[in-house]
Parts: sequence; structure tokens; C-alpha cells
Amino acid sequence: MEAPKRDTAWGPMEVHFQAAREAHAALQEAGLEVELHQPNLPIFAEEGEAKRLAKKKADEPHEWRGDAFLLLKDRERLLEALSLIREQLAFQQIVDVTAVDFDAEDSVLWGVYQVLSLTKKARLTLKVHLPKDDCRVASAVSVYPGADWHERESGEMYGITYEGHPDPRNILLPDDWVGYPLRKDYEFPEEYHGISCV
Amino acid sequence: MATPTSLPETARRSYWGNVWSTIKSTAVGMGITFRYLWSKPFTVQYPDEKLTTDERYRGIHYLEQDLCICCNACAKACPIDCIEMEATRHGKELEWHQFDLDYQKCMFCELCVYPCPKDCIHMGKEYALVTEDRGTLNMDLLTWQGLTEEQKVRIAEAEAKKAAKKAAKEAAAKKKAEQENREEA
Amino acid sequence: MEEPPQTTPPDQHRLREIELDVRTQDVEINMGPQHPATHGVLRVLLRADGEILVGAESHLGYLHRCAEKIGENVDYIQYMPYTDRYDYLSSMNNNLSYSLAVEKLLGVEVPKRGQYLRTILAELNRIASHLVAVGTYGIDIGAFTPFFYALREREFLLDLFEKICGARLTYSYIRPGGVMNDAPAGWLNKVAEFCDIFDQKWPEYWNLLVQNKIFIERTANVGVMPAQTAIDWGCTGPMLRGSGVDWDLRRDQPYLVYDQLDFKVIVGEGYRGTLGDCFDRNFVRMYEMLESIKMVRQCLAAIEEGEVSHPDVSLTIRPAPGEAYVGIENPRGELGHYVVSDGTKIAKRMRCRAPSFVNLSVVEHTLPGCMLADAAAIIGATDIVIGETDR
Amino acid sequence: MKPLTIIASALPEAPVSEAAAPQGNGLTEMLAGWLPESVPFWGLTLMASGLAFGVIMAFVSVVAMFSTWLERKVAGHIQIRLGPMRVGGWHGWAQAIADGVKLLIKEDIILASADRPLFKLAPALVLGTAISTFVVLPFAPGVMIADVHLGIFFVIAISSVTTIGVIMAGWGSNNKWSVYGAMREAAQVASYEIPLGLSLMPPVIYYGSFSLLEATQAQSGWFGMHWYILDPSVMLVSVPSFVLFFVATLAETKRAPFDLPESESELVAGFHTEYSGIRFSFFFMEEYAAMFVMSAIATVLWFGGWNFLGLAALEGIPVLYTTACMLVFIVKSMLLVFVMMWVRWTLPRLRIDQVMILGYKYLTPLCLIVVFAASLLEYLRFVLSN
Repeated sequence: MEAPKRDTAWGPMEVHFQAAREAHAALQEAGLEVELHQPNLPIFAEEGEAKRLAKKKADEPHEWRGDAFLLLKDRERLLEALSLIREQLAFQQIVDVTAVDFDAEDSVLWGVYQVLSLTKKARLTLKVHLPKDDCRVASAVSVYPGADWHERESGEMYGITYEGHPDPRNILLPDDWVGYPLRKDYEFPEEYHGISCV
Repeated sequence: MATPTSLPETARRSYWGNVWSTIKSTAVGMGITFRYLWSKPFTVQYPDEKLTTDERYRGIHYLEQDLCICCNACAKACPIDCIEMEATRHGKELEWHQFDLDYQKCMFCELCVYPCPKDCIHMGKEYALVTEDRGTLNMDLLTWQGLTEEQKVRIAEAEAKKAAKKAAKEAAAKKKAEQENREEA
Repeated sequence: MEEPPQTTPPDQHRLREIELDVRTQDVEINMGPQHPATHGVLRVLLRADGEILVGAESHLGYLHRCAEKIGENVDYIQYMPYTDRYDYLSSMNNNLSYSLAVEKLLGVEVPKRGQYLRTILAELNRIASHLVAVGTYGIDIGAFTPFFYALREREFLLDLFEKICGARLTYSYIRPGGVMNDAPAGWLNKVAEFCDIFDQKWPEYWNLLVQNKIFIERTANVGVMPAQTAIDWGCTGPMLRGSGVDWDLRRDQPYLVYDQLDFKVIVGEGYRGTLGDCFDRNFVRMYEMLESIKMVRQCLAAIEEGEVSHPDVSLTIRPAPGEAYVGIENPRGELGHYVVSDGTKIAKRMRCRAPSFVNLSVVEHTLPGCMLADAAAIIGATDIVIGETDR
Repeated sequence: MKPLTIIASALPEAPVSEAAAPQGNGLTEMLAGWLPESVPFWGLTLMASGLAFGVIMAFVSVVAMFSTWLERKVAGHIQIRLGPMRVGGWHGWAQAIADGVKLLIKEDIILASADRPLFKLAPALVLGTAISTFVVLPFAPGVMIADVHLGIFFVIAISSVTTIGVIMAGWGSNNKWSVYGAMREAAQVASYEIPLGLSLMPPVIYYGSFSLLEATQAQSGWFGMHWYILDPSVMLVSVPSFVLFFVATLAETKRAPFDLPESESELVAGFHTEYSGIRFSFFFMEEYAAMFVMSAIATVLWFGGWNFLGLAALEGIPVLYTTACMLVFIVKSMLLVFVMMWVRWTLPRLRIDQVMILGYKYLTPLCLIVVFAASLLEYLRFVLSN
């Protein structure tokens, strides 16, 4: 396959949008409830837009730029969606599994799955919303073995329980660490085993 | 598991082939090392010889104190908050108390240099931050503390000017008042 | 899909009876966190039956510096120095990945000269990083001398970096919106000079180290990772290409000016052993250096005068809201930054997808069945930087 | 000329060469001349042994010190560095002395969990065996402590006792890495004894003697250049046997590419991980002493011992002649030591199974071939000469 056209200095964009649209259609066909989110700003900023946006107040309505993503409504069917993405849509490699706590007031975390297709040469982002009070989701390890350590990491950092993970221990943090450091409401500990953290 | 695309080196070569390739590659390697044994060493004897640092080298900062206006722009730009400054204002003149840069934290990213409105903080060429006591790494970048003689003179001049102005103003006001009084009268 | 080989759980002691009614027990050895072959503070708990390993388990986190949390607390330009410190052997590439992600949100493209400079520096940094990788690999398997020859060339590169940005390790040179400042006069000629010197020196490493019979014996057929395993486990960079997968982000998802450059993606051939062994990974690294030199030469021919930074981007960056993931080909694999912005000065999420982290995750499944000395060889061929795995 | 045998009587079991060991000659006689007659013979022998030990110990220390310095310089210059440059002025010549002093005054740490007797005994045993091999080295005509008739045999036998010391050190340290190093050493040395012994056979067949002194004397022809390795009639055997001996020597003395017992990038420092101070320096000295002894054996058997072109012309001036011979011998040995260092800084390290493969599959059969060829050649020479 030809290398995708370079649209921008940071790589091709159209091929990823195309992949997202295709994946959206395929997942919906399979009966999964998926939303396709596409940016509404053009890829390139117009002259002086960076300055305009820089002056903008936080509470003004914003346009949105960047990557497209798919939002899976039902987190219970994540594995179904991922295996479909892997088997039918040929996204062979998992690039990243992570989570985002957008705001301390939000009731949900985003679970983010980045997958890559070596044959289509495209990326795809799949998101699920995980309620903060019931933060669990099926582990993707059975579909993508590469999700192993990523899930351990976001599990300890965000307190997500990846159900069915073969080895759900902490990976970067000590085993007895209290709290989930990357959550927005995380409070920094005063000390850890007598070592001052301040 | 894997489908071998080619036979391993040891299996592919014959017994004598292995002996020969070992001797040959060892001889080639020893030839290279022997050539280097007599070549000129590449290292420098550090404290005796020093490599010159480049024009743009990002070393220990230096501050042009007479230009600095204590605006805290560099401290705000610093990602790790390692700059602290304090000065008292006497009109236009600044009485410096401290301008501390903590080199225990500093990562020499040069981000403090860009926002400076007076272009007075620079990355210097000094690099040796070797010390026996960590505390000494919290360095004071000031060349002088408090007020210099010139500043004192300037402050005195400014004050004198101010006083003169004030006096002149008072005098003018007095005059005016007198005039008004006269007019009233 | 390939089932990963199961490692023995650490708490279960294997007791076996072998000939002569001798009861043997596996040895548990702690490799690291202070060990010369783990390239930093990695700890691998090995279980060995004599010289043969039966299990391995990695423990990381000794160098965890909360970079992602810091990213949610400092503004965009202030975060840039932290990206230097992920993979401290290829800071330029880290800066580049981060800058591209922020630029994607900003919607600005760096002027042509800036892009060429970035490409040159990214490739030079790739050479510098591979030199350390191949040199320290020599140390891992007992040859100390090639490392010093590699460092000599790296020294030349570090001098070049010092000339252009003033730092020798943590450059902070490539920034969102462009580069720090234009190359000084004569710098590009120096780069051309380096290319010529490197072409002469490269055969030395090849002959002294890679072609050495003992090197081949130590690396060929060691730590074999089939292509499917490499893809499944998300391996990237020389690990993936060493297993024979023809995948390079520079060609397949071209960023900067890579689509205008003529280069070959080096793929392991298994010509000294099995495809996907440690030799192939080093083979890929060795030849990638030559390809990088080729690319730098092409960039030097094509670079023209002009601006290096986008005029709209100032020190305070407020990207449009949204999220962006940009993955670039770091010397160790795909380094991605996933930035979520809400339109303010400070990012909501600053995720770094580190190649070493992923590449290391497969190592503990490769180790069982190898010998103790191979542990050093396999970990060395993975070429991990602990600053990146732990972040 | 008759060599001045110093303590032949100290080794009553060792078969003493008749031609070269008149009883009561040498050092014992010298001491008898100085001391009152009431001192019994065993007392003289004891004193002579002590004196000889002192001399060897001093020599070993000097050799070890010079070798460490040389090693660092060679490593440095191969690696386009300089090596030690500060201590003592000229090219850091006093670096080894400074290191020695440092090691002497360093704290001697014995782990609480170590096996104390083994831990303490190991360095002494290792160094002791290394020193005792010096006994049979013919440095110069007359400068030789004992002309043991089975000198070559003696060296091989004694030098493999080092292994026991290393195993004691590894086990006594109570450290898994050390045990690995010790076990590797055991496997390696046991395997390489065979090729080492076999590769010594061609010169033995050639000289018809196990005595190192006789080997040296046999090579004194051709104005001192009739070395075994230079004799064209046996070159087909002598060169390969030397190469095989050299490789086996590297394995025997734990030098790269066979430095598995202490492979620093896998086993940290192998069997001497837990040693510090003076005990560590014993292991260090042993390594260099063993290197020197093995090189000296090679010098005697292949490179003509003390013989050198035109050296016989000095025979009239005894002191000068002896000094020159000694110098030639030591320089030749040190050159071989240098080659060992050069190899070390060039090659990567083998894996333990590859070491075994090399020993059993390659070196041993090749040695057997060479021994067979040597025997055949010797027979042919015998037939032709008669």
C-alpha cells in the first residue's frame, strides 16, 4: 500500500478521519451504539487565529480541533467493539490505553484506546465513559496483549478496575500507595513511610 | 512460534568454517584496536584542559542587575519556580535584597530568558556546579545588595529634586493663594 | 492470536526431581535495580534453573517522576523541558513529538526552514541515540571498546547540538511553534562534515563489533520475537522492524518533510540466525544510522533560508479545545503525545506513550528459556531508557 | 652451566632433576656459610623457604602492580583515552601503588551472613597457589627456585587449585551472583584443563622432557634464536599448538573473552563481588600473577625462554649475563601478557554454553590432532636423523 499523503507537518489527517468514519459505520452495523466525534475547526488555523484564541476567555464557547474519536456508549460491550476493530477493521496494534479525568466535577472518566492499523496505515481512537463511582471496565488484554502494562498503569493512576486483567498489580507506584494520583481530585500525601513528600 | 528464515550462523557454517570465521573476525577486530592503540587519544585532561563552551551555551545565569526592574517575569516563566527575587522601590531606584536562583532545581531550559522585558537575565558559560554542600547551590545572582553609592546619590538627587519641586509647588500655591487673596481683597 | 508464554508466578517454588534423586530448586535472582546490564534502575526478578531462566518479572517505577501529573499543572511551554527528560538520549525527538501534538491543536504549521531543521536534528539525534544503544550493547555482552568509539562520534554530535541550542543532553530546542532559534552561521557545513566523518567510522563498529564471531554467537537466535508477537504486544521501532515488520512512521505516516526524502526502511532479515533475534535489532539500528545520514544529506541540500518559527505562536499558548495524538518515530519506537486541551493555558491531560515502556513489557515473556547471560543481551537489545519507561 | 637451585630440598616429594639439583647447594649453603653451625639443616631449609617466599611475593607484587598499570594504559589507549595520568607524574606510573595503598587501608568488610572461614581462607588460597607456580620458572641461568623435573606438570596441577579458592569465595560470600561466578569458574577450568594440558604436549614431545629448564636450554642454539616456534621443521605443529595453548590460557586465567566468573555486565563482579580491601587485592594479584605465569610458560616452551639473539656473547660477565637473561625473559612474558590485554579489550564475552562448546568441540579435538601431528613429526625426525 502506498504511504498516506502527508497533509500536515504533523502527519496525515484525512486517512485517520476516514478510518474513524469507516469504523463508526462498521460498529453501528454490528449493533454497537457508537458516536463519532469530529472536530469542527479546520485543520489549519487562519491567520492570527492562535492569537485570537489566546485572548479568548475560558467561558466563551469554543470550537474544537484535533483528532476525531469514537465514543462507545455501552462500556460493557467494549471487548466486542475492540475485537471487531481488531479482526474486521484490521487495527492490529494497540498503541496506548489511557484514561483522562477531564474535570474534578465530572462524574465520568474517559477510557481512551488508541489503535493502529499497519495495513490501512491509520489510527483510531475509541473512548468509553467510566463513572467515577463505579470505575470498572473489561480488560483489553485478551484482545490486544499489548494493553497489559498500559492497563496496569492507568489502573493505578486512575483507580480503574480492569476486569479480567491477568496481573493487576501496580506498576509504577509502590504497592501500598494510597489514592489515584492522576485524578483531578487527588490530594498530595504529606509523607510516605516517613519520607516527606512536600 | 517462529519460522526460521535462515539457518543459524553456527549451523550453516561447517566446523572449519566456524574456526576460520572466528580467527578472521578476531584478527580484524584486533587490527582495529591495535591501530587505535597508537592513535592520538580523544579525551582531554579535564581540569587542566577545558573545552570551550559555545556562544549559545546554557550555563549558570548572570544578571545585569542595573537593568533589572524586579518584574518577576522570569520567575513566573520558570517551570519549577526556582527563581525568587525581592527588592524595595525608592522611586525609580531599587534596593535589592535578593535574587536567588536555586540550582538544585534549575534545569537550564532557558525559559526564564525569553520573557524578560529588559533583556537582563542571560545564560552564562560557567558550568561547574560542583560543591560539597547542597545549600550553596541556592545562589544569589546579585552583584551587589542594598543600594550602591551612585543609587544613593541618585535617590538623594531625586529627593532633592522632588523637594525642590514640592517647594516650588508650595511656593506657587502660596503665590496663587496670595494672588487670590489679593484679588479677593 | 499467539498466547503469551506463561511465566512462573514468583511465589510458587518449583521443586523438581532430576536424575540421581537430587531435589533441585529454582534460584531467584534479583537483577537490578542497581545492575550494570539493566541500563538504569530497572529491576528484573529472574528465576533460574542453573544457568537457564525459567521466569522473569520486571519491576519498574524507581525513576517515576510524575511527568504526566506535572503536565496538568504547568502551561504548555513550561512543560517542554520535562519532555527532554523522558528519553534523555533522544531529547530532540521527544521535543518534536510534543511540539507536533501542541501544533496540531494550535493548527499551525512550522515554516519550511524550521521543518528542515527539525528533521535534521531529529535524525542526528537518532544517530546519537543509536550510537549509545549499539555501544552499550557491546558493553552488555562484554566488548567495552566499541562504546568509546561510538561515544567519540556522539561527542561530535553533542558539539553540534551545543552550537545550535546551548545544551548537550536536554535540548529544549524544538518548541511548539518552531525551534528555539535559527542555526548559527556555518552550522550546516559542520553537519555535512559530520556526515562524511561518520561514513568513514561506521565500518569500524561493523567490523569490530557486529561482524565479530562472538558477537554473532551471542546475539543470533537469542531472544527471538516473531513478527506476530511484536505486533500483538505493541512493539515499535527497531524491535518491530527487527522482527521483520516493515513499518516506519516516517514513511507510513509522514510528518515534517519525510515524504520528500528518499530513504529505505531497514527491516531485519535474520541473516545471521532467526528473524527477530537480538542480532536483527542491532542490525536495524546499525543500518538506520546510515539511512539517517542519507536523510540529513538530503535535508542539507534542500534547506533554504527563511523563518524558523511560526509568528503567531508566542510564549503563552492557548490551543483550541480538543485532543490530539501525534506519534513520531523515536529511536526506540513510536513516541506519542496525547494532549487534551480545554482552551486554557494548561492542558487537561498530557499523556506520553513511551516506546521503551511497551517494548519492555514483552521482554519478560522473551526471557524464559534463555540463559542468564542472555538476559543482559536481550534487555540490552531492547534498548530501554528508564527515564522513559517510568516517566 | 649448573643452575643455582635454591630450595630443592623443600620439596622432598618432587622429583628433582639430577643434573641440576645438588643437595645443599644454593641458598641453603649460602645461609649455612653465614649462620653458626649449630643451626640444623631443617632450620636452614625453613629460612631459605622464607627468603624464597619473600622474593617471589615481592616479584609477584611488582608484576601485579605493573600489570594493572599496563592494563589500564592499554585499555585507555585502545579506547582512545589516556588511562591514569595523575598519580606520580609521568603517565600515572604510581597509580598502581596508590591503588595498592588504598586497598590496604580500606575497611575489610565481611558480610554478617558470609561463611567466615571460607570467606577468609579463599583469597589466601587463591594467591598462594598463584605464587607457588613461580617456583619452577627459569628466569635466567641459575635464577630459578626449584628445577622440578615435571615442571610443566607442576604448573598445570597447582594452577588449577585456584578454582577451589574461587569456589570457596563464591560460596562463602553468600551471594547468588558470586555462586554463579564460582560455578562458572569450576565448569570452565575443569573443561579447559584438557586442552591446556594437551596443547603443552607438542613442545614436551619436541624437548623430550617436562622440565622447563631443559626446555630453555634446548632452545639455545642458532645464536639464541632456535626457539620452538621458529624451528621450521616443526612450525606446522608449534604455531597451532601455541594458539591453542594461548586460548586455553585465557580461559584458565579467567581473561576475556572467557571472563565469565567475574563478567561484570552479567554477574556484577562474579565471585569477588563481596570482597573489599586487601582480600579483594589478593584476587586481583592472583589474576595478574596467573597471567604472568602462563605467559612465562609459553615463553619457555615456545619463545626460547631467556634465549635471545647474541645474548650468549655476554656469558663472560656473569652478573650482566644473568640480568640480561632475566630481562629478556620478563619482557617476553610481559609481551604475551600485553597480547592477553589486547584480546580482552577487543572481544565480547562468550556465553557459558559457548565456552563449553569451544572447549570440548573445538579446542580438545584440535589439540588431539596437533598432538598426533607432533608425535608423527617427531617420529619422522627420529627416523630421518638415524
